[in-house]
Amino acid sequence: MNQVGYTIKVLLFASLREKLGESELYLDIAEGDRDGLRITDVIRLLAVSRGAVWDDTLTNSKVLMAINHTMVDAQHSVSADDELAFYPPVTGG
Amino acid sequence: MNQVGYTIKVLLFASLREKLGESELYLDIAEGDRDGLRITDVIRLLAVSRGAVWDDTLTNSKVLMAINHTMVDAQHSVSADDELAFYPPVTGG
Amino acid sequence: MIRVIVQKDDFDVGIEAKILSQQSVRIGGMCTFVGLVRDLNEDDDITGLYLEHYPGMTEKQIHEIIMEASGRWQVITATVIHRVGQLTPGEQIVYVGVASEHRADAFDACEYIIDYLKTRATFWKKETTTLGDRWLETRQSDIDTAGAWVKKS
Amino acid sequence: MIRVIVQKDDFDVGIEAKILSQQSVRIGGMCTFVGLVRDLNEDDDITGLYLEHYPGMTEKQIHEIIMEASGRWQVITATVIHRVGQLTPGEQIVYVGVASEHRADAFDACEYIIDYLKTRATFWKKETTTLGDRWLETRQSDIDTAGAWVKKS
Repeated sequence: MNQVGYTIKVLLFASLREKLGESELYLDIAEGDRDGLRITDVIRLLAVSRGAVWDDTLTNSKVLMAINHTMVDAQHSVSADDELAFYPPVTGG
Repeated sequence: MNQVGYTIKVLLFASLREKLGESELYLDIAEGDRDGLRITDVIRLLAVSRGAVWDDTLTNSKVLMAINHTMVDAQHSVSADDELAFYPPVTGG
Repeated sequence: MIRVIVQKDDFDVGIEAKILSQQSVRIGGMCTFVGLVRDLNEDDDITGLYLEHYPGMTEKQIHEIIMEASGRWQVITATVIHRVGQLTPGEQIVYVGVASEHRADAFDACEYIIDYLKTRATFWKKETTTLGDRWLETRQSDIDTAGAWVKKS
Repeated sequence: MIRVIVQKDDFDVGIEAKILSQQSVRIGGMCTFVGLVRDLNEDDDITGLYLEHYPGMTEKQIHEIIMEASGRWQVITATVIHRVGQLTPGEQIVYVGVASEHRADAFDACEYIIDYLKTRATFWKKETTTLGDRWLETRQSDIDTAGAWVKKS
């Protein structure tokens, strides 16, 4: 049976948010893309729907990633209802 | 000519003050004692006028000394109008 | 007790010190650090500083940093407050307060927390200067400072 | 600006932080330490602490300690307040605040000042305990801590 609804929440922060013009979006993952889905795949899907600038920006080696508030690398797997965040190096304190 | 008035101000702090029962006193130095006067001599003079407990207490190796707000050792010379303080190791902060 | 707060409003270090110190009669010392907006950063005239964070993740990271510090030193209470939004030069940005039985633990834990907060917690600063806005880059000196704690361990 | 105050009255760390931070727009960080009367010292129940000092000499010594710290680290402003007289558990005893451009200087100078203040400034503490009064002895750990700064130099 099909899993009904397979959505990833994507967040963008700081300079990435400004460059890509979005802060929060929900990406529906088609059934054929769900198996073994990784962050690199999500970036590719974002580029397909929104333009190559997303791929160019998010594959920069300085971009950091978190899934459900835990830092991960681009090879990390992504599941339904995950919150995936992209952000530049931090500068707080 | 005689120097008229040759007085040392002596201060005692904390446990020394309590043990010797005085916090501040003025010691007149006789003319014959003025030359080359050192703190050790002042302690001897205090013991003569006030009792041997002064010598016993102030020659303890833990007792610290200051002349005019600067720490010195017992061999330091003492001049008229000097403020000589005896005190135990410090425990502030 | 651990308190982690991310807020737009300013904080009162007097009130925070009272909250920190009144948790336990065992507390012998409190070390606090307050970071302020300077106006001499990299020689441009800073007119303001905008701070953004990742709600939820930032607080979790600060908790983790405090727990790490508590594992290395004796920490009775700790508070971190970090402001977000628009700030002007001279304003307070961040408060780190640690209370312990002994002062060396309070100093080390407090410095550890601010050092790691600067390199690991998801905050981003944008400077408004007379030359225009710019997102700040992580300072290499901050990365080196935080890394030095690993060598000390 | 250097402020050295010995007083019977309590102090307000909120007011002190404002005085420290408002001296210069170059200030990027403030590190403060507050020492409190504990009630677990050496296992007796402390009912109070009486503090005595040597007026004139004490203030001069604290000035010297701050000047030494200012020679080793970048110190923009520094405040030391030390209370004397009768105190009860939980009360504040001492405040050390240092403001600098960079946080590492503020931390190091603040810790240096409190470490040396404990071993060099003419203050004496008498504890009132349930077993009677006693003048405290200098802690060897405090002497060792202050001595460690010589090795670091």
